[in-house]
Amino acid sequence: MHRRLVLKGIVALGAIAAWPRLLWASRPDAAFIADNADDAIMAVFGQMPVASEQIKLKIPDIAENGAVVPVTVSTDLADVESISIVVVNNPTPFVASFDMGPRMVPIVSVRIKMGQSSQVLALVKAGGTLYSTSRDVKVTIGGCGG
Amino acid sequence: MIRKYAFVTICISALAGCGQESSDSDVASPSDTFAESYAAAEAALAEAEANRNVWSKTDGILGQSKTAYDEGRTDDAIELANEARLQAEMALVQAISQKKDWKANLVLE
Amino acid sequence: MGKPIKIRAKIKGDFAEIKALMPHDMESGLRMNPATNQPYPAHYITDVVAELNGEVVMTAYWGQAVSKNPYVSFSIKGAVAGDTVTLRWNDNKGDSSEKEVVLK
Amino acid sequence: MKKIILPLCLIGGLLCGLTAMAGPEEDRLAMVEYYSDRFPDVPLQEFANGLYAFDTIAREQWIEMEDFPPYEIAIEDGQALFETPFANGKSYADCFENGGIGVKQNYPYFDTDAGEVVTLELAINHCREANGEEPLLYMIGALAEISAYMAYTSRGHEMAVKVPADKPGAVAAYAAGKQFYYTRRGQLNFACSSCHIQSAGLKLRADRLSTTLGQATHWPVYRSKWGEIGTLQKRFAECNSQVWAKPLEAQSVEYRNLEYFLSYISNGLELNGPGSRR
Repeated sequence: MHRRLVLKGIVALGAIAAWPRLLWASRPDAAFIADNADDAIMAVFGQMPVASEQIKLKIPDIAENGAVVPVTVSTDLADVESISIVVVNNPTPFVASFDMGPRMVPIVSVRIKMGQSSQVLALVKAGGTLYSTSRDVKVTIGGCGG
Repeated sequence: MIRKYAFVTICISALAGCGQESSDSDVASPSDTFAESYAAAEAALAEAEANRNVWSKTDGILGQSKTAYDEGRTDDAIELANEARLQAEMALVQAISQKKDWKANLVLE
Repeated sequence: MGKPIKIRAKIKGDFAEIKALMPHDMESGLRMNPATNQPYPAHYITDVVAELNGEVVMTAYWGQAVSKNPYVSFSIKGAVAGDTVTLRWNDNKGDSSEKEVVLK
Repeated sequence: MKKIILPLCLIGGLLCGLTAMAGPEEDRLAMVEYYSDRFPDVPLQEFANGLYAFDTIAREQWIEMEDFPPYEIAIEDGQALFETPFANGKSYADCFENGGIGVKQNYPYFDTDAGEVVTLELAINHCREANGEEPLLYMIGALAEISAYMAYTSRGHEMAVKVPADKPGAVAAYAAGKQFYYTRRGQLNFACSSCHIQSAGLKLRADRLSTTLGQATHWPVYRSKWGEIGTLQKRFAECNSQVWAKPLEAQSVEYRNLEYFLSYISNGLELNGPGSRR
């Protein structure tokens, strides 16, 4: 156990040298408590996104159950640094952010909660610029669901 | 369709019965009336329970009746107890009538 | 110690696709407990770290709106058979879980 | 089918007189015919997938869920529970045919000695009690997980529930389950059949109603709405609540008979549990 920890420390040092960005990356807590999308985005990125057609946001138009909405974000943009998901009408809209190292293929899937119908944003930070695309998702009230 | 009508009629007669009960109670004190209404509701509920068909809101309404009484809202308490009794009686009517009438729902035979 | 992560890893040409399921309540802190009329306390995964052979390749930051028993899928370039992928999460109560798989 | 049965009845006289109602196999075939007519594009086995057999938007998300479904956690936990010996050194495997592996298709069955329907969940608790262990709660938790594991080992087997015609108790239990399915209950005055036969495939608010055929193949189920795995009888309780009827107790005689009827109707379909639903 101890040896493992030491080993990890060494590896981590290596990673710092190779990839300084991760050193300062930490959880953007302010974004997760912001109650509107713009504040959350500014809190993380310090800039508002520009629309891009090079981002693909795969999410159902009508969500089967707001508690579990499958989302996949992928992009053709180069030098991707992060992929984030924002549900505009959620009480705290900032859902998740993935810091992507250079070894990552720029695609992530995750299942998210949506409190109500909403615009959903996929944000991609690439080469220092923030890009986005959006989709409107309808969350229905379940009846039976057998 | 006819069956649905019959069901509604039964419900209405149950309602009528309920109205009668409250006019009887003009002479009794409110708390006696509550005790009677509550006991009647409990009895009706027990009978529905014995027939394995209770409506889902009834227990809650009876609970609300008890709370209202404890809080001194006796009129509300009586009204709620009567509502619970009415529901229990209708559930009983439903259970008994469906013991024969369920066959009407057989669409595939 | 949190419940173990379930990982499925598959090499697909020049990248490895990792899919993971993380048993966790992901309690938002907004859901009411009908018995007490108080919300259930928030309990959710705050960050997820993926490593390839001990090197961090992705760090994810999550809020309360990731679904219960979170599912995540991502892909790592140039990963080959024999490489080790490690996935670890931490939650807001200081709990964590870690799972390692060797690519085949 | 009726054409054949009728002359038989005339010949059989008394024997058929006892069962003036259609028998289980007739019921099942009538269901198959009814739903096949109603959903001509849906292959028979697809009915085991409930509303996803005909709701394409919901199906897409369901397939995505099934890619790495949350019930896998329950299967794994259930297997661990299943394989953990009791205090007396025996285990669940000792209680079941074939060590409990791949047997769910035979449940529920009618236990002639006890004179009652035995569901898989009841059998699991009987097993515990026979070995000096406390019974588990019936709708969720450890019992549902053990059931999920046993269901998983039974995938691909065809549902093979038996209602022996020479066992009046079994026939009566089936008939009682059938009667329950067609009995109006609750303040909304609905029978199971009101939704799932007459209105199958139609929308109830945002959901399409599943067909009776296939309703018993995929349990226990991880429902996103529940956020956990639950048994078929948990669903019965939920359906009853949805028509504003106070649910009966899980594993009550009524619910076991109902499960017996429903499971028989799914005979011939392959088991596909545990399942995930919205």
